[in-house]
Parts: sequence; C-alpha cells; structure tokens
Amino acid sequence: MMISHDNTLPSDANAASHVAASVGKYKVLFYGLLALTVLTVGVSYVHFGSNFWNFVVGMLIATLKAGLVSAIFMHLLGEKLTIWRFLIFTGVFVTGLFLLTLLAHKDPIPGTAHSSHSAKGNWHVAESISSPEKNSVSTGSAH
Amino acid sequence: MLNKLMGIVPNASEHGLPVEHMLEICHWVMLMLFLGWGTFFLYTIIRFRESKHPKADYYGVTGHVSSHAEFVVVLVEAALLLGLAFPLWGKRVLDIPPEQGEVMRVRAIAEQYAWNFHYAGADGKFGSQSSSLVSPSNPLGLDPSSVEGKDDVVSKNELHVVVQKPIVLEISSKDVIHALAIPHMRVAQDAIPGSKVPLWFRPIRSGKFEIVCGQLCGAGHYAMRSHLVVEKQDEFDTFAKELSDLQHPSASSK
Amino acid sequence: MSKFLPFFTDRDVPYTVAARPDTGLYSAKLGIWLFLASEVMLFGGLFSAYIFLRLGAEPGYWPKGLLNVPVGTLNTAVLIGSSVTVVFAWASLKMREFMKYRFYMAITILCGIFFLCVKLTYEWPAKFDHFGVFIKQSSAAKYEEFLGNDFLKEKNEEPRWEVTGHILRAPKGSPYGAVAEHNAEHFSHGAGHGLHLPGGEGDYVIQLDAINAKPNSEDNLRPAFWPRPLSSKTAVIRAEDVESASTFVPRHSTYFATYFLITGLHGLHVLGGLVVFLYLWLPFKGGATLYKSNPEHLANRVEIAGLFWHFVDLVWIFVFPIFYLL
Amino acid sequence: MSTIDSTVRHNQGLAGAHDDHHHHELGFWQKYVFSTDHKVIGVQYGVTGLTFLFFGFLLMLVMRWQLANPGDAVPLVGGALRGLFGPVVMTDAGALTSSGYNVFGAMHGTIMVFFGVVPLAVGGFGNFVVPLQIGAPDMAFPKLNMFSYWCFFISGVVMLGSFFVPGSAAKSGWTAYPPLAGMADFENGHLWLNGQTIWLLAMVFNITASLLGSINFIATIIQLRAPGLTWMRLPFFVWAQFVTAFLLVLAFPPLEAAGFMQLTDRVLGTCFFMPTGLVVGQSVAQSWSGGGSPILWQHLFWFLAHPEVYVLILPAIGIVAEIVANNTRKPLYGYKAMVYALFGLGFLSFIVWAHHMYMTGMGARVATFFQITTVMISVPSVVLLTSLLISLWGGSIRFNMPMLFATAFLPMFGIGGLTGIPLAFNAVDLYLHDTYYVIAHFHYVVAPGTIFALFAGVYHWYPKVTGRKMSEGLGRLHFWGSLITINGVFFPMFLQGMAGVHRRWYDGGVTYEQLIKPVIHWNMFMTVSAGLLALFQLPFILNFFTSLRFGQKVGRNPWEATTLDWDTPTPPPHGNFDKPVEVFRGPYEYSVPGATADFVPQTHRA
Ligand code: HEA
Ligand code: HEA
Ligand code: CUA
Ligand SMILES: [Cu+2]
Repeated sequence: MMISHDNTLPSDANAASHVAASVGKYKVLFYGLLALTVLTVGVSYVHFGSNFWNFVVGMLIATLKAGLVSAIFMHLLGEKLTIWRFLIFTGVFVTGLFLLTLLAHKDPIPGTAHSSHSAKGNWHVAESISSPEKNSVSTGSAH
Repeated sequence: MLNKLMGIVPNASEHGLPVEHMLEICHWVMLMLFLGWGTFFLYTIIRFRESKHPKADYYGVTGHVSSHAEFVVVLVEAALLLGLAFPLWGKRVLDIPPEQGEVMRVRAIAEQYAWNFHYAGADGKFGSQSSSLVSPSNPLGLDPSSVEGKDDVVSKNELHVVVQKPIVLEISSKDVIHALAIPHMRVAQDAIPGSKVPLWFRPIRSGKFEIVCGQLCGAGHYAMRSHLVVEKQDEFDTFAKELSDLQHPSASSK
Repeated sequence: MSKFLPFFTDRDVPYTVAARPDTGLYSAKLGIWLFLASEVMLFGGLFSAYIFLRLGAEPGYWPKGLLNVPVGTLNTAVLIGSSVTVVFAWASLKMREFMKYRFYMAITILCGIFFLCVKLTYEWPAKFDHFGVFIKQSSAAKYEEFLGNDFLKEKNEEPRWEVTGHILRAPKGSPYGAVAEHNAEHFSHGAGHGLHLPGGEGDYVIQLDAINAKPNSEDNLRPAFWPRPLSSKTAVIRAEDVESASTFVPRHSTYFATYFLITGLHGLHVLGGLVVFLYLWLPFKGGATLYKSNPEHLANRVEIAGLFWHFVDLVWIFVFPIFYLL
Repeated sequence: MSTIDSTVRHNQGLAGAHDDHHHHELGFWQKYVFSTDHKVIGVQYGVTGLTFLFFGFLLMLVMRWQLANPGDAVPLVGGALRGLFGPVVMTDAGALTSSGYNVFGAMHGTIMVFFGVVPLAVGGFGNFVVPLQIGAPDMAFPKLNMFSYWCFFISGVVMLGSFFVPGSAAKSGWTAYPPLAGMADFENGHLWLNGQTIWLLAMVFNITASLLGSINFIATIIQLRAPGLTWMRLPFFVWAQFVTAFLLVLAFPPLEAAGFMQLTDRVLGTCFFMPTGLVVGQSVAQSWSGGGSPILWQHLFWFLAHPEVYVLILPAIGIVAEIVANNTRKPLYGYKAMVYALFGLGFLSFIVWAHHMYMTGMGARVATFFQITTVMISVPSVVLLTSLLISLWGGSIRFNMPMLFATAFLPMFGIGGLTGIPLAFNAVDLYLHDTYYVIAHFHYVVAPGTIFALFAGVYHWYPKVTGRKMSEGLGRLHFWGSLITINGVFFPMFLQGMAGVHRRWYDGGVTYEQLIKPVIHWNMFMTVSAGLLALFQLPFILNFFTSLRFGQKVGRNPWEATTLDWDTPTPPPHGNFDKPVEVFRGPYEYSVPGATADFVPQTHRA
C-alpha cells in the first residue's frame, strides 16, 4: 500500500462528490434549526409548572440544537476516534465542574446561612436555613 | 507518641482525641511505608551501584511485589477513610448539638483584624442589628432598642466558654475571609463574608488558649490573634456580668 | 505580514494539509478541536458561575424577560444562517467552485457583522440607558404601588424589589445626573417647556417601565414576546430607601454581570472569527490566493475556521435561552 | 517498501513540495529571537524559567530573613531593596513591611508555579525534548509555538512590572481569594495600574501561552510520531508531557474565566465574588449590588490549581523515569502500569479540587466525595513511584549528575506525597490546614521533588543542547549542598506545623509566641539553611555558564541512551534528524540479553 502524503491532493479521492451529496442535508438542517429556535421561544411562554421545568425543557432543546450543529455542521458524526476521545473527557470534566460545584453549593454544613438582601444592613444572615432552633438566631432589619 | 514527638500542641477538646488518634495512625502508616520503601531504596542503590554490579539485569524484578505493596496501601487508606475519616466528619457537621440542654451559642464575627464575640445573654436570644448603627464603638451595629438585645454582650478578641459545655460558634465575617482556628481544640472554620457557618466543640480542659486567624486577610493578618478562655460556670458568669455592667450600665443599676 | 498570520499551519512540518494515515487527521484539525475543548471549559467555567449565582440569587433578584426577545431570536437565526453558509463555503471549495466560495463566505461575514452591529448598536446601548433601583426590602411597602408585591404574593410569584425605567432625576452628586438630565429633556419634549418633575433634590425620579407602571396587571405577570413600551408614568424614590441603583451596566446585578461577561466574551469570539474569515476571503497569500497553488489547503483552513465559527454559534444556542427566555 | 517510503517522506519535511520559499539563511532575529524552531523556543522557555525560579527564590530569601529576624533590616541589600521596591514593601531602614511580606509571598507562589516550574518543565524540556524523542522535525505548529513563548514573555514582563506600580504587586496570596483580592490595591486610586489588576492581566497572558503551548504538544505527539513509534514505544517522558498538556488544556480555562470575573469585579464593579452586605471600613458597602459568592472563586481556582500541581510533578516524574532507565542500564519496571497510572492521575486530578476547601463549611456528602477521590489519587502516585523504585533493582547504577538528582527525587517526593495523605482526611486537615505542615508537604513535592528533577534534566540534556557536558565536580558540590540544606529548610516545617504555626505570618509567629514557643527557634535554622541553599546554587549557575565554553565536548550520544533524542547530531540542526527515522523497538532496550552493546537504540533494526 502506498500512502500518499502529497499535500496538494484531497486526502480522500471521492471527497468532492461526497461533499456535494451533503449539501442538501445542510439545507434541511438549517430549516430544522430555525424551527427549533422558534420552538425554544414558543416553549418559554408555556408554563411547565415551575421555572425549573421550563429550564429543563429549554436546555433540552438547546442541547438538541447544539448536538445537531456539532454532529452535522462540525462533522462530528464520522469524525475520527482521536477527537472523540478527548471530547468525551472534556464533556465529563465540564459536567464534573457543574455538578460538583452545584453539589458543594447545595450541601453546606447544616445550620449554615447565607446573607440576604433583606438583611443587607446586616453583613450576615438573618434567617438560618435549617437551624433546628430559629429563635436564637436574630432576624434582620425587619425588626 | 509520634504526635508528641512531632510536637503537637496538647489537646483540650472532646473530639480532639479521635482526631489526634487518626493523625497518629496516619503518621505511623507513613513512617512504616517510608521506612519500608526507604530501606529497599537504600539497599538497592548500594547493592546495584555500577562498581558493584557492572552488568544490569534486563528483567529486573519479575514478580508482583509492587502490586502487593500497592494493594496494602489501598487497604490501609480505605480503612482510614471508612473507619475514621467519615465518622469523624459526620460527627463534626451532622451532630451539631441542639439548643436544648447545656449548649452555648456564640457568634464569632471577624473583621480586619479582630474577632467580635457576640453572646446572647441570659435570654439566649440575639438582639437585632442594623448597619446604620455600625460605628467604631458599635462594630456589630447592635440595636439598642431591641428587647432581645438588652442583655446581649460583645467581647472583642476574647472568647469565654464554660468547660465541659458544648459550644456552637456561628462564624461569619464582615469584610474578607478569615478563619477561626483553635489548635488546642482541633477545630478550624473559615469565616466567609455572606455566610454564617456553625462550628462546635466541647472543651474538656480549663485554661487560656490562642485563637489563630488562619486565612490571609490583609496586612494585619499575622497579628489577628485572640484568646479562648475555658473556665468554670461561675467564672464565666462573673465575666458575663462584668461585660454586661459595662455595656448596659442602665440595666445593672436597676 | 501574512507570514505571521496563519499561526495554525506551517510548511516545514508534515500533515499540514494531508491527513496522517493512522489518525486520519491533518494537524490543524486536531489543533482546532483541542482549542475548542479548552473553549468548552472556558465557557463551562462561566456557565457554572451563572448556575452558581442564579441559584444563589434570592427571590426577586434575578430578572426574567428583560431582554428583547424578537431581536435575540433574529440574531440567533442570523448566526445559524451564517453557520450554514460557512459550510457551503467550505463545500464549494471542496468541489472547487471558487466563486461560490467567495459568495458564501461574503454572506457569512455579513451575517457576523450584522450580529455584532445588533449587539453593539442596539442591544448593549439599550441597557446603558435603562435604569433600575433596588428598593430596600424594609422600605418596599412604601413603593407597593410600583412593585405590586401583594398581588404577586397572591399569585404565588416571586416578589419584586426593583423599579426600572428611564431615570429623569438622580440625587445630587450621583453619577447618573447627566443621563437623568438628558432623559428629562426627552421626556418633557412635546409636553411643553418647563415641565415640573415630581420629587425633590435627593430623589430618584424614574419614568416607569410598563411592568412597574401597572404591577398588578395579569399581563405583566409573564414576560412578553414583544417588549412593552415605556409608560409615561413616573415614580419618585427617596434615596434612603434605595439599596442600590444604576443603569443596566455590569455592576447593576449579578444577572447583568454574567450577561455582559458572557455575551461580551462571545462577541469577542465572533469578532475573532470575522477577522479570520476576512483573511481567508481577501486575496492574501494564506487566504483566498492560496486557492491557486493549493486549493485543498485553503479548504482546510476554511474548515477549521468554520469549526470555530460553529462553536461560537453553539455557545449562542445556550446563551440565548438562558438570558433571554428562562 | 511502503514503510520505507513513508519514512523518507516523513523525514523530508515533505510538506512544502510546492514551496516557494526555500530555506534561505535566517537573520539573527529569526534564528534566535523570533524563532519558530522548537529547540530555540525550548531554550528560551528554559532559561526564562530558570531565571524566574531564581528570582522567586530571592524573594523568598528576603521573606525568610524576615521570619527569622522580624522587623530587622535586610542585611547588605536592605537599602537597595528599599530603593527598588519602594515604601510599601520596604521600610526606610530596609526591613520588609507586612504588606511587603504579603507581596513577596504572593509573588513567590505565583512566580514559582506559573513562571518558573511550568515554563521550565513544560515549555523548556517539553519543547526541546518531545519532538526529538518522537522523531519529528519540529512541533506541529511552529509559529503557534513561537507565539506561545512570546505570550508567556509578555506575561512575565507584566507580572514583574507590577512591582513598580503604586502600591506594589499583588498581595493576596497566589490563591487570590476574594473579597480580599477583589478589594485590594485600590488605595492609590488607580483602577488599572495596581498590583492585583495587573496580576490578573498577567495571568490571562500566562494562561493563553500555556493553552497554545499544550495544544501544540498534544497535536505534535499525536501527529508527528516517526514511523514505527507506536504509542507503547513512546519514551515515558513523552507520555508525561502528553497527560500534562491535557491537564493544562482542560483545567486552565475555568481559571481564565474566573480571572475575567475578578477583573470585572475590580474594574467594572460587578459582584461575581462579592456577597451581599459586605462591610468595608465600618459601614456597609453601598457601592456593591452584592449577590456574589466568594466560594465560587475558590471552586474555579482550585479546579485549575489542583491539576496544576500535577502539572508540576508529572514532567518531573517523566524526566526522572528517563534518567533512571538510562543510568540503571535496564528497562523501566512496569512501563505500561506507569502509563495507565498517568492517565488515572490525570483523570482523578480533575475531581479532587475541593480538598483545598475543607474549611469553607462543606457538608458531609461533598466532604465524603472529595475525601474518597483524594485518597484514590494517591494510588496512581504510589504506582508511579513504586515502579521507579523497583526499576532500580538489578540495575548497574551509574551515579552521574543527572542520576544523583533523580535518585534523590524519589525519597523526597515520597516524603511530600506521604504527608499529603493526612491532609486528605478533612477531620485531620482541620488541625493541619494552613499550617506549615501544608507548606512542608507541598514544598517537599515541588522543591526537593520537582526542582531536583528539573536539575537532573538540565544536567541530562545540557550536552544535547550545547554539545558539552556540565562539570561533575561543581555538580556534586551543588547536589550534596542542596540536598542537605533543602531538607534543613523544609523538614522543620513539619514540626512547626504540628505545633500550630500557621502560614503567611509576617513576624514568623512572634505574636503567637505563647502557642508556638517550643518551635519558634526553628525559624532561624530554616533561614540559615535557605541562605546556604542559595549559596549552593552558585556552583550550579557558574557551571551552567562556564560549561558553555569549557565543558567536555561530547558526540551524539554521550549517555549511551536508546531514545531518539540521542540519535540526532549534537546539537541538533534545523529539522533535527540527519537520516530517516524509523523505530523498531521500545524505548528502554538496555542490557538486552545477547546484544553486543548494553543499549539498543530505538532505531536499531531488529
Ligand atoms: C507537585 C505538587 C503536589 C503534589 C504531587 C501533591 C500531591 C498530593 N497532595 Fe498536595 N498540595 C500541593 C502540591 C502538591 N500536592 C500544594 C501546592 C498545596 C497547597 C496549595 C496552597 O494552599 O497554597 C497542596 C495542598 C494539599 C492539600 C490541602 C491542604 C490544606 O490546605 O489544608 C491536600 C489535602 O488533601 C493535599 C493532598 C495531596 C495528596 C493526597 C497528594 C497525593 O497525590 C500524593 C500521592 C503520593 C504519595 C502517596 C507518595 C507515594 C510514594 C512513595 C510512598 C514512595 C516513597 C519512596 C521512597 C521512600 C524512596 N495537598
Ligand atoms: C513550584 C513551586 C515552589 C517552589 C519551587 C518553592 C520553593 C521554595 N519555597 Fe515556596 N511557596 C510556593 C511555591 C514554591 N516554593 C507557594 C505556592 C507558596 C504559597 C504562597 C502563598 O502563601 O500564597 C509558597 C510559600 C512558601 C513559604 C511560606 C510563606 C508563608 O506562608 O508565609 C516559604 C517559607 O519558607 C517558602 C519557602 C521556599 C523555599 C525556601 C524554596 C526553595 O526551595 C527555593 C529553592 C529554589 C531553587 C533551588 C531554584 C534555584 C534556581 C536556580 C539556581 C536557577 C539558576 C538560574 C540560571 C542558571 C539561569 N515558600
Ligand atoms: Cu484575619 Cu487573617
Ligand atoms: Cu490538591
């Protein structure tokens, strides 16, 4: 087998025809993405019970769009294994960054409280979040 | 024993004992590992130096010694984690003693470069505060009209607690991050502006101990020292009364 | 000059154009993907700040429906469009249709410029002349008429602490005096000269947004698609009731801080992409001229620039909902 | 047939078949200053890094003087320092002020980590050695490489420049925790021209340089390996650089993001890290809208800074592995396990960061998670170290200069690594956090650990770079002197830490005399040791420069090594190799039974 390293040739002989075939696909995707954008906007005016669920729905659609863009426009589908490998790691690490900071945020020592605007006059907190006895903790400037 | 050898300050709190114990075990493990590895290391570099052993052996060690050694390390670490570390931390943060019973709650509020200790007084309730009242003479902005605050007292740079009585410190800061660290009590907690975090311990020895500011907080960080005074109940009461007389002269004249 | 520009490739090294057989990649392709991986982490850091701050925000301190949704949607569509044209540009090169390449690339560039123009001439400036005053919670009752917290409570909605609109008078010595004066002139325009503003020297006078003008209206409960016009009503807020006040600049709130930082950084990326595209479009030695000597090389360059561009689009796909819609 | 063909083509730097600019003589500037040659860039990075290391050390000497003699004027140079650094840092008498101590401390940490070790270990050794070891003519993106160095250079100049702005350089620790860092240095009324802001700007440049560099490394290692050089035939050093580059690419950006946020907090008044209701100067800061979180910074900072410590150690382990294999004259023990351990370490290092934040008030779940991962990460470290240790067995160990430093690295890193373990348990860390125990822990890994490995690397590759060996005599003086004194500096820190001495104390603990009386006298001992340590660097510096002229001349392969870097002319020409490179065997074929020489180069046909 003779490996070509000639820099002037396309690495893949039938690339051009392959590309031509995909152009139609890109067009379809364009309309699809526009439709999804409209959907995102539309859906944000629907109330899904709580803001949280609106967020979930919005993010799902955004993820779908992002997935389409990367899979097709960025040719990730059919991209080489080398690239997939480190992208997967990247994905794991951002997720780790999100989840772990979130967890740390949500799991303070019981009895921890955070400063609030209602007590901005008071550098620390008025109401304690989960302190077993509230009365010993002063409330803020509302007094 | 290793701890002593390394000059650890004497323990003065209840939970300090297991902490110390664990540190001791850690050091023993480390020492054994280091000695084991170190002996092997010294023996090897002496025995296999070029002049003594001119022809190297391509295969070297062929068995699985290293896996065994590594496995032992894993086991020991797992044991330390499960047996000691998790329960200890659990006790620290999940078993904060409730208000009922013999517990004292004190607020520790840091500022550049001093600690303010705010006691709730006889009623066990903290009075309200307001920023508009903050001034050099009233660093916590205590509200003089607050009923709950009538008996509150504040002491600067000196925390008095009662021996054997659990104490819960609610730690926060006015300006930057500080940390309240009491080596003798084996406790430390960052004082983070915008948060108030509880920290508890039970002193088991009377005496005067140093409180260190453990987080860089500016040019005066190194000198932000205060004291923990662990004393008997009656001594504490005298202290509280003195402060109260000073800070609420009208109330005491009644 | 052009000798220094294409940092991404160099001729002395193999696999700048042809792919290495065992990895199937030319180096720049690998390089750009690695770069994008680091970009994912960069924006990841910013988005985690968003999550952290938003979850940490107390009820009423994270605004919803403040931004102009139609404009945002338009910009989203424009970016998506440019993503398509840039693939077309690349495909044209692959098929060796140079004129088509120039055409699609031109559209891409125009789209990018349009996007930035909308940002810089409309969206951001619109923030800078909007004003918001956070009322101290202890004083909120006094301004119930503009905040409508009783109504919101009844509806089980988050409370409102902020009065927004155009500032007509700022307290003496406040940095917003000039803006206020300018607005006041505009406000009185048509209403005859010598219009008297309510309130005194030390007060904030705000020409209200619809939402504060009619805080108890069902219509104002949900963000609207079309932005609601400013009302002609004014509010007077006494300085001592103010917790913080500023135009909608980054310092205004954590919402605007994240908004400006993320959209700003995104904008810089758009700008960077545009510079590269222009370089590839104009007859530079490493740009469009490269077509004559080595069309495949140019195609590769367009491909990696395009990958970057798609990523910028992809970031926007998340930015749009989290700031405009949710 | 095909392999030979591809070999030839690979080595022709064939890419520019149609190239219009043929190799004309490059001018001085392009050859030595704005060079795109990885070897020149490697040397630039290396020398800059060494200089910064030395500078970081000098800062620390002043601090150590202060710790042992609180408030006393710095001898000899006190007046000059006063003139140079100004009144914020030095008193008129020539003693360090407490702000000055913080300035020097923050800059020592920052410079050592980001401007000393990383540039030297990654930028210097990585650049010079990696392309040679994989048989590549250069890095994959030579211009990017040049850009990376100059970006780093700018960051260095900016960082050093910050000493000379009003109020002097950053003084909030290398960790730059807000709100302290967020509010610092505004006394002089300059929004931009102040220490902390410039620190942030310099860091942004530094991060950019690191990112560009590490992308280049990864692409180079994946794309430009010589024919036959399969993954499992890579020298271990290349693996170490590969994983390090990934750590940099993926961990640095969140800090860059955080840097931008702190920057806007400072210059635009945002509140990313400023909580509600901050009191500044006895009243609530009305100018801040609040709502931010100081803890957010810590998460983003440590998300980088933990992987960063492995960035400091992995290249060092790589260097040690090369030198150990070469000087024991036998293959590395457990090469594959070591490679997997590298990956394990790399992966885990992303999910342990909060072990630096045990004191921020974390609940039981988070603490459990981070304790488990932290303890887990010590396992691959043990695998690496144990493998290196066992590699010694059965060798024929030549104790030349590189090997001496590499050998000393092992137990020194052992001490540093082992003392990381108690810190991993947060109940124990309660006692040890922010004491000199921590300082001792990490200095054992970075100073007699990493720095020693870097010295080993300098002695090892110096002949390849310059064509001459460094002097053994001066080298031995350097080695024994450094080994003894550096332990004199850092070992007492464990004792001080156990006795409650906390870090970042300007007066060395005089304020807390009552608490730390039993150990305060160590300050003097450590300071003297540090001074002697400095003296013992002089033979090295002398050696480094004089050997350029007077060192013993060497040929291609003075160490009789197997890897490709020793298969080039010395010093390597532009394009590196003078013959087609093809690899037929693993990296450490020393003392192969039946072979005539005790080493078989990788290019040696079967
Ligand atoms: C190169 C740098 C480096 C390395 C490799 C490590 C390695 C480790 N570190 Fe360290 N660490 C730092 C640099 C480093 N650290 C720095 C700079 C800080 C402080 C930052 C600051 O606050 O400013 C710090 C702080 C720090 C803390 C926070 C302490 C505190 O602030 O309270 C913790 C806590 O868990 C920790 C743990 C660990 C652990 C478990 C390892 C493990 O990976 C260690 C594993 C290694 C081993 C277990 C050794 C195995 C080898 C042998 C046993 C062989 C022995 C051989 C012979 C005898 C021949 N480190
Ligand atoms: C890579 C990281 C690194 C390295 C190598 C060092 C090296 C040293 N460090 Fe440092 N240190 C830190 C990172 C590092 N440090 C950090 C992150 C902190 C925390 C900062 C903070 O609190 O924010 C710290 C803090 C710190 C403290 C605590 C200060 C305090 O908390 O108050 C002390 C105290 O003694 C100290 C001492 C030393 C000493 C004596 C050395 C010596 O080992 C230095 C020895 C140096 C060399 C041996 C290099 C010599 C170089 C040459 C000879 C080159 C020659 C040049 C040419 C040939 C061109 N360091
Ligand atoms: Cu307060 Cu350090
Ligand atoms: Cu760490």
